[in-house]
Amino acid sequence: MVPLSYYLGLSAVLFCLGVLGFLIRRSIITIFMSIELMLNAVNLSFVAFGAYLHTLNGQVFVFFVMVVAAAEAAVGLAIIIAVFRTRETLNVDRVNLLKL
Amino acid sequence: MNHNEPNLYLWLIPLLPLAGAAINGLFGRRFPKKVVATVGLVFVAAAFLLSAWASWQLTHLPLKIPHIEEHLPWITAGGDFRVDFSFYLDQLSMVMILVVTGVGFLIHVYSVGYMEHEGGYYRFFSYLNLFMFFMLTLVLSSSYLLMFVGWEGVGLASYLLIGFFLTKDSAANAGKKAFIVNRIGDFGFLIAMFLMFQKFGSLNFSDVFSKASSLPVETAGGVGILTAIALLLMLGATGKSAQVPLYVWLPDAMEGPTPVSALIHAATMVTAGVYMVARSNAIFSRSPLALVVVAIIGCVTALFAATIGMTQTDIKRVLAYSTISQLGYMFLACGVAAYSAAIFHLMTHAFFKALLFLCAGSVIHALGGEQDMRNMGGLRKKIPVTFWTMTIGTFAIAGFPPLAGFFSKDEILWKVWANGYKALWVAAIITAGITSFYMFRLWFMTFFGERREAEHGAGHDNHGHANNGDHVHESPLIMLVPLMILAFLSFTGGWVNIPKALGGNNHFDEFLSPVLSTGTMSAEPENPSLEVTLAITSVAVASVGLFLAWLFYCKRRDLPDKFAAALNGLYTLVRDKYRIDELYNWLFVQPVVEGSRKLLWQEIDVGTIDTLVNEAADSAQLVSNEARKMQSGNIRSYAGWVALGAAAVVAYMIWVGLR
Amino acid sequence: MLHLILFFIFAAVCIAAAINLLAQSHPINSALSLIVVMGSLAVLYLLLGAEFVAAIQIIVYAGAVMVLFVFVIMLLNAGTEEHSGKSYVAWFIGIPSVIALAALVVYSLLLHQGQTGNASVSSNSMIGSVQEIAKLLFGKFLLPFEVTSVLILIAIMGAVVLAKRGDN
Amino acid sequence: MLTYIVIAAIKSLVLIHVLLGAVAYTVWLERKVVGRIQNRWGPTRVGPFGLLQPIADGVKFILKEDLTPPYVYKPLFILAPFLAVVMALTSIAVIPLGGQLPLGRWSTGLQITSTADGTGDINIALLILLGVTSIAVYGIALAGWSSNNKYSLLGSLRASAQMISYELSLGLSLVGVLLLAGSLSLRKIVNTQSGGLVHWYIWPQLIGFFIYLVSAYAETNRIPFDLPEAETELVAGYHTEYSAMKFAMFFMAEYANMFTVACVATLLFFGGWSEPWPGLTPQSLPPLVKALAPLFWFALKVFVFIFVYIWVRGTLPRFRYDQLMAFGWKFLLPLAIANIIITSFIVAWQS
Repeated sequence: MVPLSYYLGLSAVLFCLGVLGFLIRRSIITIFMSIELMLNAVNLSFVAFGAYLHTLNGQVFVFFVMVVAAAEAAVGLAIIIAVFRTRETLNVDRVNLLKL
Repeated sequence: MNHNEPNLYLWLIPLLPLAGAAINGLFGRRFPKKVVATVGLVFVAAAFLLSAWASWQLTHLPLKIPHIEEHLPWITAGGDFRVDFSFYLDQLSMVMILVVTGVGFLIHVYSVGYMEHEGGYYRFFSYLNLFMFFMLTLVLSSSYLLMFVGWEGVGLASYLLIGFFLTKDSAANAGKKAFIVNRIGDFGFLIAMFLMFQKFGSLNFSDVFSKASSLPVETAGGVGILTAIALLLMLGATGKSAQVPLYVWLPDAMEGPTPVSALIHAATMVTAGVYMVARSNAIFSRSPLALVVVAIIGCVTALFAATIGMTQTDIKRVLAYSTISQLGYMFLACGVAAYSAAIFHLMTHAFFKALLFLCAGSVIHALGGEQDMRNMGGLRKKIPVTFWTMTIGTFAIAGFPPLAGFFSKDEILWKVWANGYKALWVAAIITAGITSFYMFRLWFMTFFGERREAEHGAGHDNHGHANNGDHVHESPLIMLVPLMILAFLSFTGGWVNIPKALGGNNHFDEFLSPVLSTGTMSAEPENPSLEVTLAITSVAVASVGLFLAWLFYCKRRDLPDKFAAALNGLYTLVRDKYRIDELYNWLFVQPVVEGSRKLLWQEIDVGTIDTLVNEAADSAQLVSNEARKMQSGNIRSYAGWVALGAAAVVAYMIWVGLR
Repeated sequence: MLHLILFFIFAAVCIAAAINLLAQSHPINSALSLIVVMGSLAVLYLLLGAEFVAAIQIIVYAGAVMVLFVFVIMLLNAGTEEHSGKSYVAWFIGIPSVIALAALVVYSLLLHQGQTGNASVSSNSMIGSVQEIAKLLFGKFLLPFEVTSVLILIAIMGAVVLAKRGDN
Repeated sequence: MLTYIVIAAIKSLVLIHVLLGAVAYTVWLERKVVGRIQNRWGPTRVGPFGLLQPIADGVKFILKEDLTPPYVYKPLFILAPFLAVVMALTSIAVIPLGGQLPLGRWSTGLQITSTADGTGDINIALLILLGVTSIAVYGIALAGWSSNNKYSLLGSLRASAQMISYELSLGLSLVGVLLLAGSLSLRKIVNTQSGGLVHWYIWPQLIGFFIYLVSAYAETNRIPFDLPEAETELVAGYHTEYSAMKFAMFFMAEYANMFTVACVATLLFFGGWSEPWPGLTPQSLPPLVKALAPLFWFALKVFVFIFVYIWVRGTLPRFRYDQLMAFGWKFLLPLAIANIIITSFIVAWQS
C-alpha cells in the first residue's frame, strides 16, 4: 500500500514544478499550463487525503476545482487571444504595460 | 392630528407659494412674463385667501387655541427628541400670516409692474414666492426648530434677492454681508435651542412655554438658564431684525430691487425677530434682565438709526434706517413686556413702511433709476398718486393722528412710560421727533421745490430705464393700486386698537392677550389723562420735526449746509453712519482676513499642513520609488514575490507546528 | 505491492512529463507533456479508488481543457518562445523560494511521516463512488454545485465577449 | 493475477486482429455499397467480388514510400497517426461483446476489461470510452498542425472544433440511457435490456438515439460532417501530407472509431448481444456455439449500424461549416439537455 506522504510529496513536487514553470517560462500559454499543473498537483493531494480519511469530500472538491479550472481556461485563453490580437506577441515580458 | 378639530389646511398656506416658486423656478425661463406673473400672484393670493379663511375659522369657531395641526414626523432622535412638521395657529400667528400674505400679495402685484423691464423676471418671482414659503413656515411653525428652518429660509431668500442684480458687485457683496451678519444671530438662536432642549426636553412651543411658565421668575440676583436662553434668542433677533449691533446689513440690503426692500427688509422678514421675541414671551417674561436688555437695545437702535437717517441722501437708505429705527421701537415695546404693542406696531409698520418703500420705488421708477434725493424735487405735480400715497405714509410714520403710526407708536410710548422707563421714554420721544424730521425731509426733498438735475452723475443705475428722465411719468396702474390699498391701510390700520383713553376699546390688545399674557409687568396704572397728555406730547414733537424739515428743506435751502458746516465733525460722523461699518471692518473683518491670511493661510496651511503633506508625499514617493520596482509589470517577477510569500507562510506554519 | 509499483511508475512519468513541460521551448510540446501529466494523474486517481475523478480528469482536463490549449496554440501559431531579458526577481527571489518551498514541504512530510498511514482504498466502501459523489453533489453540496454552473455560464459569456473580434 | 493478465493479453491480441480485419473489410464493404448506390460495381477484380481488395490495399500501403515532407514538425508528425490509431483501438477494450465464454476449466467475459470471472466489468466503462474519444482529437489536431500546411491546419482546426462541439451532445445523449439503466457499466446496461426487442432503450430514448447518431457521425468526421477532409476545399484535410502506412493509420483509426461508435450504439440502444426476442437461439446447439451466439447477435447489430453509416455516406450531401456548428450548438445541445430533463422527470416519477 502506498503511504499518504508519497502522494503528498508527489503533489508538492508537481506544485513546485508548476511554480518554477511560471518563473522561468516566458510564453503566456506555457505559464498558463504551469498554473494548470499547480491545480492538478493540489487535486492530487485532495484525492489522496480523501482516500486517507475515507471520505468523498476530497473528490467533490476536486470536481469543483476542475469546474473552476475549466472556466479559468476558457476565460484565460480568450484573454490570451485578445492580448495576442493587440500586441502580436505571447511573451509576457513584452506584456508589461497596462496600456498599449 | 386631533380629529375633533376641523382641519384648517394650514400646511397649504406655506406650500402654495412653494409650489409657485417651484413652477417659476423650474419652468419659468420658458414662460412668457404674463404667465410668470400670474403663477407668482395666483399662489400668493391663494395663500392669502386660505389664511383669511383660516383666520375667520379661528376667530369664529369654538376652536381650541392654539390650533395645532401635525402632519409628518420630521426628526426623531434618541427617543425623546422629536420634531414634526406641524403647524401652530393662534392669534399671534394669525396676525402674522395675514400681514405676510396680505402685504406680500400687494407687493407681488406691485412687482409685476416694477420688474417689467428687468431681466430674470421668473427668477425674481420664484425667489419672492420662495421667501413667502419660508416666512409662512416661520410664523406657522409649532416648534423652534421648524421656525429655525423658516428663519434660515428667509435668510436665504433675502440673500438671493439682495443679490438679485447678480452682475453688480455691490449687490453681491450686500447679499453676502446680510448672510454673514445673520449667521451671528443664527448662532445665538441655535445655542438658545440647544439650551432649551437641555432644559425643557422639547422644542415644541406648547411644551416649552408650559414648562417655562412653571419656572420662577429669574430676578437680577438669580440669573439663570432662562435669561441665557432669552439673551441668546435676542441675539438671533438682533441679527434678523437688524438691531444694534448687528444692524449693519440692512442699509446695504437696499441694493436689492425695491419691492424686495419693501417686502423683506421692511414689512415682513425683519420683523421675524419681533415675532420670535413676542412668541417667546413666556421665556422673556421670566427674565427681567433679558427684558431690560431688549428694551435698551431697542431704544438705542431706534435713536441711533434715526440720527443716521437724518443725514442720508439715498431715498432707500433713509427708509432703511427708518426701518431699523422702527424695529427698535418694537423691541423697546417687547422689552417693556408690551408684546401686543410691539405686534401692533409691527402690523402698522408693515403697512406704512411697505407703502413708503413702494412709493420710493415708484419715484425711482418715475425718475428712471435715480435714488439720490438731492437730484429729486418738485415731483408733486408730476406723479400725484405717488405723492398723495407717500404723504399718507409719511404722516403715518411720523405719528400724526388718526393715522396708523400714531396709535401704534403712541401705545409703545405710553407703555414705556407706564412701566416706569422714563429715560427710555425720553429717548423714544426724541426718536419720534427725529423720525418726523427725516421723513418730512425726504418728503420735501422729493416732492417740493424745483427739480434738481443730477449733479453726481448717473447715480444708482439698477433700474432699466434710460437715466436722464425728462419724461418723468407716473407709474402704471398695477403699481399704483397696491399703493392706494396700502395707503388706505396705513390710514385706517391703527383704528383696530384705539386706546381706551382716546375713546377706543383696545380691541387688538385684547384679541392678542391670550397669547401675549404680559405676565408680571403689565400692572400699569390706568391713567387716561396722562396717556392723553403723552399722546399730545408726541404729536407736538412730530410737529416740531415737520416744522424743522419744512424750514430746512423747503423754506431755507441754505440752512442745512450751514448747519452741516457748523457741526462739521459731528455731521460727517453721522453721515458716515458713525463709521460703524469701518469699525466692524477694523474690529472683526480685518483681523479675520489678516489672521486668515497670515496665520491660517501662510503659517498653518502653507507653513505647517502643506509642509507636512509635502513631506509625507515626498517620503511616500521615496518609499514608493523603491517599492514600485516590485510592480514592474513583469508577471514572472510577481510570481517570484508570491513564491517568496508562499515559502514564508509555509515556514511560519511549520514553525507554529513545531512550537 | 502492485499499487506501489504502479505508483512509482506513474509518479515518475508524471514528474518526468512535468519537467519536460518546463524544459520544452515549444508550447505544443509543453501542452503534450501536460496531457501526459494529467493522464498519469488519472491513473493515480484510479489507484486511490477515485474512478469518477479519474474519468473526469481525462474527459475534462485532457479532453477539453488541453484541447483548448492546443487549439489556441495552433490558432495563434505560437512558435518557440523568444529569449527576452531576464527577470532578476524571478531568478534570484522566485527560484530560491520555490526550492525552499519544496524543501519545507518535504521536511514537514518527513517530520510527520510516522503519524500518517496509507492512502488507499481500504475496502469496497468506495465501490459505488459515482453514485456516492452524485449524492454528495446533489445533496450536501447542491448550492456550490449550482453556483459553479452559474460560474461556468459567466465564464462562457466572458470568453465569448473577450475573444469576439470587435467591430472596429 | 498472472492468469488474469495473460488472459487479458490474449483477448487483446485476438480482438485487435479481428478489429483490424473488420476495418479492412468495412472499407471493402463501403466501396461495394457506395458503388451499388451509385449504380456501379465497386471493386471486382481482386478475388471473387473483389474480396481480396483490402489485402491488396494493405500491401500497397506497406510498400509505398513513406514520404516525410520537409518543414514538418517531425516528432509530432510521426506521433499523430499513432496517437489516432492507438486511441481508436483502445476504446474497444472496455466494450463487452457478449456474455461469458466457457473455456474448459476457465470461463472469461467476452471483454478485455471484464473481471476475472467474466460477470462484471469496470464501473465507469462508458466514461472511459468518452475519455478516450476525447483524447482522439489530438491525433487529428497534431497531424494537421505538424504538417506545416495551411490546408492541413484548417482541416485539423475544423476537426478539433467539430469534435469538441459534438462531444458534448454525444455525451449528453447517452445520459438518458444511463438514467434509465442506473449504471455506467456497459454490461449492466445491456443486462437491463435483455428480454427482447421491446426492452431496448431505443424506444424510450428515440430522441437520444437520434442525437447520438448525428453526433457520432460528426465525431467520426463522416459524411455529412466530413468537413475536415473536404476534398473540394481542403485537398484531403489533415492527412494531406501523409502517405503510405501513416495515411493508412488514419484510415484505420477512422474506421475503428466507426466500429466503436457502432458498438456503443448497439450496447446502449439495441440491447447489445441479447436476442431480438427471447428463444430465437435454438436450444439444441452445442455449448460453445451457444456461448458464441450472443457474439453473433452483437456482430449483426453492429453490421446493420455500419451499413447505415455507408448508406448515409452514399446519399447525403455535406454541411456547410457554420451550419454544422450552429446545428451542433443551437439545436442538438439544447435538444439533448431537454431530453435529459424530461427523462429524469419520468424516471423520478416512476420511482
